[in-house]
Amino acid sequence: MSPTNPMNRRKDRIDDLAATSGGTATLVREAGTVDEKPGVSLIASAWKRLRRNPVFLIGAGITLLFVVLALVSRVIAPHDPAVGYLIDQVRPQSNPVPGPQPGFPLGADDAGRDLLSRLIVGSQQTLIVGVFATLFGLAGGMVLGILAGAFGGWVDALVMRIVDVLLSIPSLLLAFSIAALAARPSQLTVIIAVAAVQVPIFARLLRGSMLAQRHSDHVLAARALGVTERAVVFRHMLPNALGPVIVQSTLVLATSIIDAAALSFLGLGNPNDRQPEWGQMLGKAQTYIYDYPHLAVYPALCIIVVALGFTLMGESLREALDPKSRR
Amino acid sequence: MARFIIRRLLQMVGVVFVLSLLLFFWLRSLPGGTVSAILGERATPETRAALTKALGLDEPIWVQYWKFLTRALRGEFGVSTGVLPGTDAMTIFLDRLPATIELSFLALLIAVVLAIPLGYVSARRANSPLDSGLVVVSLVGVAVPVFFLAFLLKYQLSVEHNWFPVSGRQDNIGCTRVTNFFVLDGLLTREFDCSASALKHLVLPSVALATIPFAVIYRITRASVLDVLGEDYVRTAESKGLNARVIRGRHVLRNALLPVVTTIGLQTGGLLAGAVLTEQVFNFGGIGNALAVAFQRRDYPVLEVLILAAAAIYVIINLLVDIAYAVIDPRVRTR
Amino acid sequence: MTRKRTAPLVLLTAAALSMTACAQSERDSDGGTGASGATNVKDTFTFGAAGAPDVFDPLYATDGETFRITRQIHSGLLGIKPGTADIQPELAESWTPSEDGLSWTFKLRQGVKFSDGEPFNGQAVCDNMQRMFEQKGAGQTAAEYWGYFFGSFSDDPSGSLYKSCEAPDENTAVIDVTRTTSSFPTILSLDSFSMQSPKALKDGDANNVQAQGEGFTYPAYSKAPVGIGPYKLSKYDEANKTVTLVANENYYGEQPKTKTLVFKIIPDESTRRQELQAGSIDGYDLPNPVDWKGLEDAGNKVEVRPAFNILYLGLNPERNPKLKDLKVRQAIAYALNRDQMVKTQLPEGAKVASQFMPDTVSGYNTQLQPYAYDPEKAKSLLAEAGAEGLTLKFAFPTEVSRPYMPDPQKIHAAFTKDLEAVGIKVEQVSKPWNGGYLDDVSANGAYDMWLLGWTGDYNAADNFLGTFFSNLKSNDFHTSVMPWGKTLSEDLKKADAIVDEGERDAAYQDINKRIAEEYLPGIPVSHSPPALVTSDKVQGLVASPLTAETFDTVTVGK
Amino acid sequence: MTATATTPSTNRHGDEPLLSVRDLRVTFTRQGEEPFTAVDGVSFDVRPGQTVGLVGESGCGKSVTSLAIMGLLPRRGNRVEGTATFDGTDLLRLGSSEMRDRRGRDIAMIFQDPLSSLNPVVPVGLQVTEVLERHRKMSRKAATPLARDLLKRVGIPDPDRRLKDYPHQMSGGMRQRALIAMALACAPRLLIADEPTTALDVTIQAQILSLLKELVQETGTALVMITHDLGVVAGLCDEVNVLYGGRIVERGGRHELFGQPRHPYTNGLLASIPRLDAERAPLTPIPGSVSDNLPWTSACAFAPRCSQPVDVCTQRTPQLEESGSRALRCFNPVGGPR
Repeated sequence: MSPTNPMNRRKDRIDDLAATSGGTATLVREAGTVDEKPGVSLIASAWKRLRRNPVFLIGAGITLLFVVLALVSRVIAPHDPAVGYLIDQVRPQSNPVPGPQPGFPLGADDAGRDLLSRLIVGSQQTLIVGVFATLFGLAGGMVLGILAGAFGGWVDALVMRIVDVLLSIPSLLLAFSIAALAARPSQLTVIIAVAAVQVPIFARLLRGSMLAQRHSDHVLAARALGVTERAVVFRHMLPNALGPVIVQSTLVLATSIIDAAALSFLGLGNPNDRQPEWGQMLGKAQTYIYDYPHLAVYPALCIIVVALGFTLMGESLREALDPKSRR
Repeated sequence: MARFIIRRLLQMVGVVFVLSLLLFFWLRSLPGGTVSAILGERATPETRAALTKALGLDEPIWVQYWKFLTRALRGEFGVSTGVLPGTDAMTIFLDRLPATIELSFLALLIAVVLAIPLGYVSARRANSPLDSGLVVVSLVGVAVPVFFLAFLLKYQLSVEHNWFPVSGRQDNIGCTRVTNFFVLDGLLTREFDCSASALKHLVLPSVALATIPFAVIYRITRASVLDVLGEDYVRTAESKGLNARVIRGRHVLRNALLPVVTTIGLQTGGLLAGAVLTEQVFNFGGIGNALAVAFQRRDYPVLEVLILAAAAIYVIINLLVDIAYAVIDPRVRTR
Repeated sequence: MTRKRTAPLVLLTAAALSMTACAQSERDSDGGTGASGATNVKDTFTFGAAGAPDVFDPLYATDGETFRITRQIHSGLLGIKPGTADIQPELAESWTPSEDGLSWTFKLRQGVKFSDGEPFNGQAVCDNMQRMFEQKGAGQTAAEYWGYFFGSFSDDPSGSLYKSCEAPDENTAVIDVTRTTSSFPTILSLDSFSMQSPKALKDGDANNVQAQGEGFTYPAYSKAPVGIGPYKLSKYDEANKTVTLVANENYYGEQPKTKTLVFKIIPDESTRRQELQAGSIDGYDLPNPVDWKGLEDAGNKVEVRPAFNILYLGLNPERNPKLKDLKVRQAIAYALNRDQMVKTQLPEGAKVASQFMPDTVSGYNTQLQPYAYDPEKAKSLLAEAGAEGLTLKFAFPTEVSRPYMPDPQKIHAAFTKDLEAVGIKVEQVSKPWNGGYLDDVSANGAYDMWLLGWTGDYNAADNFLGTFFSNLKSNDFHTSVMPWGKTLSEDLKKADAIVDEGERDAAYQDINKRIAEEYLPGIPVSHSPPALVTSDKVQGLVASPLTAETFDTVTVGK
Repeated sequence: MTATATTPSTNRHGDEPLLSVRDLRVTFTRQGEEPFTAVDGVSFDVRPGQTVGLVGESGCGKSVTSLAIMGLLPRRGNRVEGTATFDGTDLLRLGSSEMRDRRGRDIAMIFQDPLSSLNPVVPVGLQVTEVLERHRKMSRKAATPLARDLLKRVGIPDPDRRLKDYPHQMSGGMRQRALIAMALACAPRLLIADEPTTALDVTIQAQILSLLKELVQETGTALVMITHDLGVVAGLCDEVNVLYGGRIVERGGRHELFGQPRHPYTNGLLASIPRLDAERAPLTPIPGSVSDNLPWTSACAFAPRCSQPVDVCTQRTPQLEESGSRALRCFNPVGGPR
């Protein structure tokens, strides 16, 4: 089906109208029955909707800006974020945080390092924390989820008990515990702590959608045709189960960044601040929050905007991909 | 039903047991810990050895675990070494629990009371400016780090304007303690100023703590109401010409609130984690505060008890949610 | 920006506000429990404490927050002169040694009663000394200060400084010691060795400390202490995290100016400041240097105490043999821009250290100058020693802030930069303070170089130098692998045993010189003055260099 | 079959239409989008006691027509034009509360999927009594025996027990019976049934249809039957309207229409039904789908799928031409022009 065909456009419009006018179930059903290839048209129409959805566009715009900033941050940052250029101005009592001045538009932090550069370069570590926490969480969840979802039976039961144990601790509390009990705190322990929270969530999600796939017609058909179990899992079940996982990942990116900040706030973050990271900057600004709130407000705003960007993107993706929410 | 509850409780015991095992061995494998937390700079090899021996930390780890387990079965979970040295960790947990319950309850109350009506209105007026505005607020609410929000609230309303107390649970006005639920105690002992003071101390922390549950419950309510509004049975109800009130209550809300109940349950469990941050900002003497101190001082017994208790509470809350779900959803109840 | 951002939140809380608005009036009344005689002063002094007290029996106390409270309800034979680190008579009016310096006769103040009305006399002194000496089992570990300062307990008298005690009459106590040391009787001024009511100790089963699991359980007495002090414990409200003390009517001295003393436990630094600003506490200890100016601008009084501490860089020549070379150690000293670190990170009044003790301690060598900042010299020394490309595993603690070290990470970062500037490679390591840092420094010797410090307990050189270097077998600096390690240890012990003060001071001055110039087992960094802040309404508080204030002279204006 | 005189309260004459739909047009609008007309000038009459069928494929606008008459279209995002006069009042101009008063009392509706159309968390009994409470102003207690009678009347066994049942505890056929009971609770004069049997098993379908037929005859209720199933129409309807692409393309009495279909679409629909009595006639499905439609404004929407198109079909809009009881919208009807 080609998007240039005017008749196809019309059909899509029916879909859309049914979806967006808050129409009734009948409208959806009438429109839905003309879909010949539901899978393709779901993704295609999702993309069509997304393209026009301002919420998605804003979210994606913020995300894109953030990623680009993280990639080029080293180049565009006016100064080295690790060098205390203004250290000699720092006096703990009279001038703990040098203010804005030529070349340093936002001033410096308490070690005389350029605040603007730290904010810019901070995007990099922030992205790293977010992405790796999500990836680790996803990887862990995937191993468990695939084991459970693909094989079912006692494997499923065993894996889900493990997941239950993990899930039995309130999410952030698990992260706190892991970070607090890490032998040597570092960026990695922060990432692991934040990722651990996501493992059971991803595991559940994958298992759920894999189980749904297990009983779906195309998987049964593949089995009936004698496709090997491995191929069934990886070629037929996994790809189709990934939709919700992608959505969840986008949302997790946002929470990872916020959770990392919470760890720093409790003093459980990465103690080494040569490489700036927004959550760490916010956590460490506690000391100055009374007299020099800008030290906290800037990274906080960055975190809020980026988290909002990921959330907006994730939520609109979820809406677009979830056939149920299409009305 | 009874069998279901018993099975779930047994499962909980299993989960807590496995968790205790994991925690115990993990904690013992860590460097530092109790001995260095107690001795500090003054530690000498002799005092260190003496303390290690006195605390039985030189015994094989499985012996230590066996001792821990037998003590735990007697209700002795070990003595705090950092939060409140010398006090049984379980006692600390029980003493602090009321504070966190008070805080969480109020936070949840605020969240639910605001989120459900707003979520409903939002869904009824989907895509209106009001709806869009509320959705944005809820998304921002999730994006703002809780502790930062808590700090802003404190800074603006307590420090700048002095409308609310900065921290703590109550002014030091000589209140009688009965249950350690300060608001309740004031009512029980007729020291109403105590209740008022406790309430005033609760406002900001609970508002801060309420933001995330509010945002989540609001969004689930909105989505759920939207879903239900599109359901055939609502159209059926409309086709019967029923009153708007009956349709809203009996046909829309009664169905739409089913997923909301689950969400509220999940959020209740999650409040404990938020409470760590909120209680820390407001120096609110609850479990979260104790946990933060225990983290910092490596108070392992307290950590163990608090984490295990948190897990148990979480599981129990989930069980209650399942039961509640069964009670309100006839499809589950009458299966 | 902040203001704008919170606008909707203000709205959000409006509903909650109206809910409690009716209670507004009560909150503003002053928090006291009874009417005060004077009209223009409050009858309550509320102090923001950074942590909860562990016990109220000072023998088992170890941390500053606990001692701050026990100090108000207990006193020892010797006291500290307000505003100094020097001893003065307290429960003992005078003390005289026998000729060999092994027997000390204490003349006791007369007419003194414990807060339960029991009389204080010679027998009470000996009961107390014996009680401390005869600690058993877990009690020995819990009585950390006794173990540290007196060596050992009755079950192992060979290691003990304390020998015996007699009370020839009501007003006299004779304490025998096993050796002469500059520390005795000065250590009797320590809060841990305060005098407590023998009857109450017995009734409260005070020695019944048990190890349980990882911690100790304390007897009932530890929550109901009976001592001699201007105040006595009224209530420890664990749920609301407040400790309330009230005037002790049996106190021999002047009654405290303010009848009620409340300690509000607020672990978070910025919250303490906000509470002070909001008027709900009247003062707190150890304000962050960053806040000093803001606090003063807001009309509070920041009392800066003389520095009685030392921050140093420890070196471990055993782990990294290159550090055995004095030239390498000196190169490190020259490489560090300690002046800049002190100026940019420590409060005003902080000084670069030339030796391992502050200048208030007798035995301080005024002739010594700190190693200057001279990266060129550092480089050439490294070259001479053939140690170019030296790599050091340099550690700092996290999750901690000490008076001598407000932000270890920042200090570490500054020094790392300095070291890298002269070509020393730095392997950065950190561990949580309670999460293994101290073990790694002391027991494991896991680092080449590390940040640590010490706050003095009382005015004696031995309390600093002895702590660091006396124990040859095991000290953090691993001096045993150095040729001079044994000499240093022995000289320190000899100096400590000198009875004559002048001679003793001279000996310590000499040792300080040798440590700085010939040994350099570590790099002394700085002395940092701790501060105390009170609202402008607080009068009569005398700051102590030992951070050991008593609050009985305080008045709080309305 | 014309109105049989068993109508209890309304003694109207058969010639006076009970519902008269004129030029009904429903347009869905959405910001920044071309409006889409789902129902495009539909007119038909329903006389008391008459059964009228609206037939067509999915997406032809038959359901939207019924929802528009019932006032059940979403409040925003659509425009409804034309008139639907019921008992002298234009339903499309009624305020929402006035419409609410009529729905369930004068006009009732039955939907396609009985499971999703019943509230899962409310007992079936209450879902019946609530109609009576609303329109008859009865107490629930008073309404309960009536509800039981209703359930019994629609053929639900053991109605006392079933009153307390939840929808998921019932079978599909029983659920549809319950829905019918709700619709007939207040003895409405018009009943709109939107594909009432589509979701049911074939055996149940027949039962439900005969029940409907029986009830309609018994009470004299007029019925608008919306379906894609010509079999249903054949067994039930007095008059049939065939819709395509939002417009009526052919209308006629049941016998005329089935006996002599004129529109190629109608013809195609009939040809695609397997027939036992004409074994040798091949099954001929209509090629293509609704998505191949052309716009009515400049062509015949059905032209691309038509079995006998002529040039003019893609150039001009065919008009609905009435002749007697029949109407037809086609340039080249089956059997040649008349």
